[in-house]
Amino acid sequence: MFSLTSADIDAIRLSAKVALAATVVSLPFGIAVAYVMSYCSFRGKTFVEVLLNLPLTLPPVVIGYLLLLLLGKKGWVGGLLDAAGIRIIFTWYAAVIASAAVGFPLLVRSIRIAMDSIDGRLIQASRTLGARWSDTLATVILPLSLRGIVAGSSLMFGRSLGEFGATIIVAGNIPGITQTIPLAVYDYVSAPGGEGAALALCLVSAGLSLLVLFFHEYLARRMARRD
Amino acid sequence: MFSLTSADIDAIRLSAKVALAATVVSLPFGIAVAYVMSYCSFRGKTFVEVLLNLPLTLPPVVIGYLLLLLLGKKGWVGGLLDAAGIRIIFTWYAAVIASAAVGFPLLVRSIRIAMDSIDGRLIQASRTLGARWSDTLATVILPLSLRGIVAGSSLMFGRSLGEFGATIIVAGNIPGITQTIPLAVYDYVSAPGGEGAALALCLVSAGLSLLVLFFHEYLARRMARRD
Amino acid sequence: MELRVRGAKTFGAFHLAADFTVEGNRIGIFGESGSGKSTLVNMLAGLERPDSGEILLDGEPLFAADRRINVPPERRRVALVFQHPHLFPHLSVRGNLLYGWKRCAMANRQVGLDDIVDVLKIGRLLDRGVTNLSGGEKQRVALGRALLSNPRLLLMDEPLSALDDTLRFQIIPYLRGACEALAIPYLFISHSLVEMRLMAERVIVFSQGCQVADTTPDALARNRMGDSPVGYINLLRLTDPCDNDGLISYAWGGTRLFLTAPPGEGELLFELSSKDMILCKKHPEAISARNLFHCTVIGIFEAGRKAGVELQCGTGRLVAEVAAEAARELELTVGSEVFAAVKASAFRRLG
Amino acid sequence: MELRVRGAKTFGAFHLAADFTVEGNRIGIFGESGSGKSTLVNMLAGLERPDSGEILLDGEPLFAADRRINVPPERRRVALVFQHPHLFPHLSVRGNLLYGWKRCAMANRQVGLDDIVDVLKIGRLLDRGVTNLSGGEKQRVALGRALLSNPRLLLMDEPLSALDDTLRFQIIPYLRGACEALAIPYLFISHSLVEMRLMAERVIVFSQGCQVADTTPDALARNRMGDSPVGYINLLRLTDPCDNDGLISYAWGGTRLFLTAPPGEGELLFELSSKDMILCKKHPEAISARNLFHCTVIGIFEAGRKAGVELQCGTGRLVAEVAAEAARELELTVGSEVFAAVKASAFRRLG
Amino acid sequence: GELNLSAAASLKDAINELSAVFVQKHPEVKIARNYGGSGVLAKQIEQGAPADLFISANPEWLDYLRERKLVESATIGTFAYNTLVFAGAAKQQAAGMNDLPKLRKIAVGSPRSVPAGEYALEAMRKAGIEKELAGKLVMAKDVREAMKYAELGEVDGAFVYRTDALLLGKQAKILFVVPEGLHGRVTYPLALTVAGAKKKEARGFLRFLRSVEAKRILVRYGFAVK
Ligand SMILES: Nc1ncnc2c1ncn2[C@@H]1O[C@H](COP(=O)(O)OP(=O)(O)OP(=O)(O)O)[C@@H](O)[C@H]1O
Ligand SMILES: Nc1ncnc2c1ncn2[C@@H]1O[C@H](COP(=O)(O)OP(=O)(O)OP(=O)(O)O)[C@@H](O)[C@H]1O
Ligand code: MOO
Ligand SMILES: [Mg+2]
Ligand SMILES: [Mg+2]
Repeated sequence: MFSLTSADIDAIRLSAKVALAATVVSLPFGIAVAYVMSYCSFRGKTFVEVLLNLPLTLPPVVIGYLLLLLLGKKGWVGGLLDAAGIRIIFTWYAAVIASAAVGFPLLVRSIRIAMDSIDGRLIQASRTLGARWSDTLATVILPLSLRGIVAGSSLMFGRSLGEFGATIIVAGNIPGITQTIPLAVYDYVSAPGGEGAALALCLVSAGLSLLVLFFHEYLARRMARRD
Repeated sequence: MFSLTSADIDAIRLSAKVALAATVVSLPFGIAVAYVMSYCSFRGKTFVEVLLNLPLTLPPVVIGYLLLLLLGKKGWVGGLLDAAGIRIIFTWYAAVIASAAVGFPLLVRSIRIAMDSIDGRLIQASRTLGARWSDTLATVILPLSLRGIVAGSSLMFGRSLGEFGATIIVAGNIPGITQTIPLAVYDYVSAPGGEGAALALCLVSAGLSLLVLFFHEYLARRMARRD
Repeated sequence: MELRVRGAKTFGAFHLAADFTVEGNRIGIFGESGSGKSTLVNMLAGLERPDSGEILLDGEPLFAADRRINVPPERRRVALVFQHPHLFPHLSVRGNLLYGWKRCAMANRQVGLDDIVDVLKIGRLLDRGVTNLSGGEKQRVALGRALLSNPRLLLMDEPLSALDDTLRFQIIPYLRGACEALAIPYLFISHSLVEMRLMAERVIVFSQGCQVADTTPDALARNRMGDSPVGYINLLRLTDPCDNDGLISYAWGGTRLFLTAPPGEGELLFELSSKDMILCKKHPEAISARNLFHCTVIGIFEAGRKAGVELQCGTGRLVAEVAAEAARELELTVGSEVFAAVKASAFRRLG
Repeated sequence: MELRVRGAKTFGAFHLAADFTVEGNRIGIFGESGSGKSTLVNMLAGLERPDSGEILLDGEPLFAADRRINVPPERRRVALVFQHPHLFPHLSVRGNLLYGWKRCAMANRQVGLDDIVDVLKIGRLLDRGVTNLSGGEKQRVALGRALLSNPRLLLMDEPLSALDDTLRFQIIPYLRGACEALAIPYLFISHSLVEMRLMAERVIVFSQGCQVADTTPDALARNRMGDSPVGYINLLRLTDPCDNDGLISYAWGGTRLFLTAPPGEGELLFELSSKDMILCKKHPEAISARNLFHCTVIGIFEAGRKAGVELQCGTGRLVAEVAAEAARELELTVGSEVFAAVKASAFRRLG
Repeated sequence: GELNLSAAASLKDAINELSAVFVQKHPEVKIARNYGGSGVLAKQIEQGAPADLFISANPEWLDYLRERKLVESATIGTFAYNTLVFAGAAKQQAAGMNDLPKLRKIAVGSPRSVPAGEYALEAMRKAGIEKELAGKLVMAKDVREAMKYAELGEVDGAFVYRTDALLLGKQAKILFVVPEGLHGRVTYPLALTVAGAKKKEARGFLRFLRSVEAKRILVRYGFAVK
């Protein structure tokens, strides 16, 4: 019904790669941050809280600009990397970073909701049975917040698949290199008569997130408490 | 330090209004959908699941176009409303609908994580004490998923404050009428020398979400299990 | 109350097959761990759907597989006290207690908050949350919550196991009394034979998913000593309490009984197990038992290794049990005169 | 083991002030609901931080407010069986059981899975998840999990209240034996005086946050005899059963007792309530009670309206209870000789 | 009465001033302005969004509406012209199209969605350097973004409109004007919509836009008017 051009296929491959990379890279940080926010109390927690929510509240365009300023040649990080010969802007790494920035609050929030609902007695039980906090984290807290981790990851993956505003600014819209599905779709719908191709790409995108969803359900079912 | 023009103040007022309205309007639906997805099993559940996640996965631009097609004069819904003399496109209602569409998956997911972690025995207890399912929903399930509801609402509020891609398409970018903070910020950053004003608006936006966050924390603390 | 249960339920390797009819208001369910007791009460409360069969409460079907009837839990008016308290964490103790009460039709509200609070000794907890209550405090609140819902049938799944003896035996008479006064029949699950004897008039014994006996708590107690004879609970209606040098004396059968139980109003119902009576051929001159009746044997029946002895004491009648060997030795026959010794503490007040 | 606890903790209106030192390996904690028992064990396990004071286990400080020592729970090697099982829902029964075992240094692993599984009768559950276990099954797994962690001190907070009597009294000797064999000292919280007497050699009694007594389980039982509807429970270890004309006779205290209970292997544990004994000054010549001991009074204690009478019967000792009035009337004093009559059916086998 | 404008985003500043001047003369008129990409605007109009006057950044989208009979053919005209230039850091050595292959990165508007990008690509094709530049192009969402890249030094230069380049800060300047012959003329067409043609105010505003006064303002913003 719809035919995909090779550029489209590049976009699909890239989108999947970016979304996956953003999710995988963010996961450990997301878990760590959620753990700290759920179980530790420290000065300036509110400030961290605000910082964590900022990427959600700011328009993606702004995030894009901020990342551009940060990662650009003259930026703090970009300057250092530039000195080391590494360029981020206009590469697919930039798309990963943009997606990660935009999706991070979603990931952390999901994991926190799950962690907050773990029965504290179970944690205490594992401690009295000789588990250190890191051990308890790995063998009790993480398995019991798996639902939230999986849900958060799939939110993040989905959001990454749809991320447009920040990506187009830091990664550019370079076909075959940084043009993800949303950017390609934007291009299509901006020209008269591109609707069909745009729809095809959207369907693929929905299919990808469906895949992740099934994987999610599968995991949820596997870890469902046994009889 | 920064001075806000009257158009900026309009944008701020409008953004707050839109984000609040989107959150408030979506909340009952979000709760209902989360409840159904958590506690009922029916044919086609997977399909609904996919549908629910779609707005997350699709680029906001696409959502904007789809809403435009739906709510436009020739669209299903828009046609009906047009016959009734109601226009949605280019009004702040359109901005509310766009924000609601984009934030809905976040809301539902947060509430679901919370609902899934309610001890089934409590629900059973309330049933045996004479509560019908609607009563149980109101007096047990909702209070116990309040954390998730509040978290979801603040995610949704934050996302609404930052929503750009879908809003600009269905609501247009009309200063004083549909120009929300992200649209104004976009206008500023795309013109040279507008960075200061853009930054000011972003700070206001962050401030708004901070307010919601404090409200959230306050609620969370108030409903924290008492001694 | 008449309860008819015919239902099967399979969980993996575990198979429950209940098929019994009980009448009465104080039913006990007894059985080893994992025998299906909790599963049974869940089915009665409507929380677990039987695979097949039917459940009738006073003739009204709560569940009937063939007629596709499955009354939802909230319309059964069957309250359940779980093995664990399962209190609502977002409500205060008061909120928990009143949860069922508020949902109970005005006409059925026979028991109120104040009555319950006193008996369960939870007055000072009322405005607290439930999360940090001690184990026993939680269980008492759960009990109060179920009672305040004024149910038609109360199911209790080991409700007292978290309580200390003093509290337990303070609560039991009330629990039983309240249920009797309000005509709330109950099903009581317990591992404790003492509790069972105090709470139940009839016991269904479960083992591996099947009821293996339908008996009395007393018989069950003897059964568990490996003995089969049927016990007998003497019911005595005592009147006119007088304080009598530390003991209370009551009028009964033309004589006076001495009890340790505190006095009460009007006619009081006590039970005396046939186990708690010792028979002597001659008057034992100095005996610690505070009650010594001179009785006439009016009947003897065999019950396994034991003999049941029906006695006429004044105008009252009592049944005692003795070892068969003792019956021979004492040459008990109809018409023999014997002395029956009963300790002041052997009488148990009902209600 | 020597345990020194001096610690205070305040929760709103509740104030715990513990200050005691116990030596011994089998310590009981007894107290009414809400008296602070669970709070105490939480402090010992390191789950609740005392507001002040110190906790020393065998001289080693686990907590010392002034020295800012607060050993984290996992390094205390103090295992805790909670009032509720709190099993890990994501692990199988086996996974739960082995959780602590895997975290225990090789050198300390003295007890293994197989030993535990047999005794707790949970072999067929090993590969199941824990969510749908019955109440008793869960509690047994929790007990096994704690034992398998091979702790230096085992805290048990009403661990047996979800178990039926048979299982309970089967588990008790093992639990005690295992702890003794492995030299695991324990602190045992229970509401049951019988459990306490079987498990503890010394009891700390709590009331409203303070220890009010440091006593033996036996003394405690006597103390509370007056309030308890079941009286003081004498525990008898009987041996050498012989069938004896319908009854079973057992050897005890240099004499033989006649019981209706069927014979069993080895030494058997029975309970006899002080309420089931009747004392006579003179030999009642023909009496239905199958056991008549000639005893010497070796002690009398008051218990409310009743008197407890300690008797020496051959080499055995028993406690009977009589109305205070009866004690006077029978002129019971230390050294008096009395006859104690006990029915064959009054003995109850434990386990 | 009320007047609804839908105009390409790059015209924002000029139109803001134009409408301010018009409203001064006709205080009874209120003008609501909606700026966006031409495609978005066209689709909004197609779906019944209130618009009386449509100013597009390229003829395609106006044609799109004309085909659908949503604009009054008689009112179609040209609003203004623009000029494609190449802007970059002041120190950059690029004086013509043939110097471009020496540069490392060049920003253009995404050709499918940004008319300026399309013109730029056409110019590169005609100049015969399309292949050489293939890996060096960064496709920006719009002209302003391309300019921003140049300003920040992320790219060596960008194809932008003269009107945009005039707003550049000190970091960048116009390096050269792309020769007219290399691409079609950059035209902003305009038309009244069917609804707008019926409005007196709309016809009045259209007349004003064609006035000398309006053209003077447009020239000040860097547009060409003939
Ligand atoms: N949903 C379930 N899935 C699988 N097995 C179950 C389920 N519910 C109960 N069982 C099993 O059925 C058996 C009976 O359980 P039930 O809870 O009725 O026992 P119980 O008599 O109440 O025992 P206890 O005295 O220990 O509470 C147990 O072996 C239990 O593990
Ligand atoms: N975190 C807390 N906050 C407030 N009150 C508490 C907290 N923990 C315990 N309490 C109160 O302290 C008292 C002692 O509680 P604890 O759990 O130690 O009692 P317990 O002796 O174990 O009782 P039970 O036999 O009923 O389990 C109770 O009244 C309880 O409500
Ligand atoms: O809301 Mo966005 O800027 O289209 O990702
Ligand atoms: Mg059970
Ligand atoms: Mg406790």
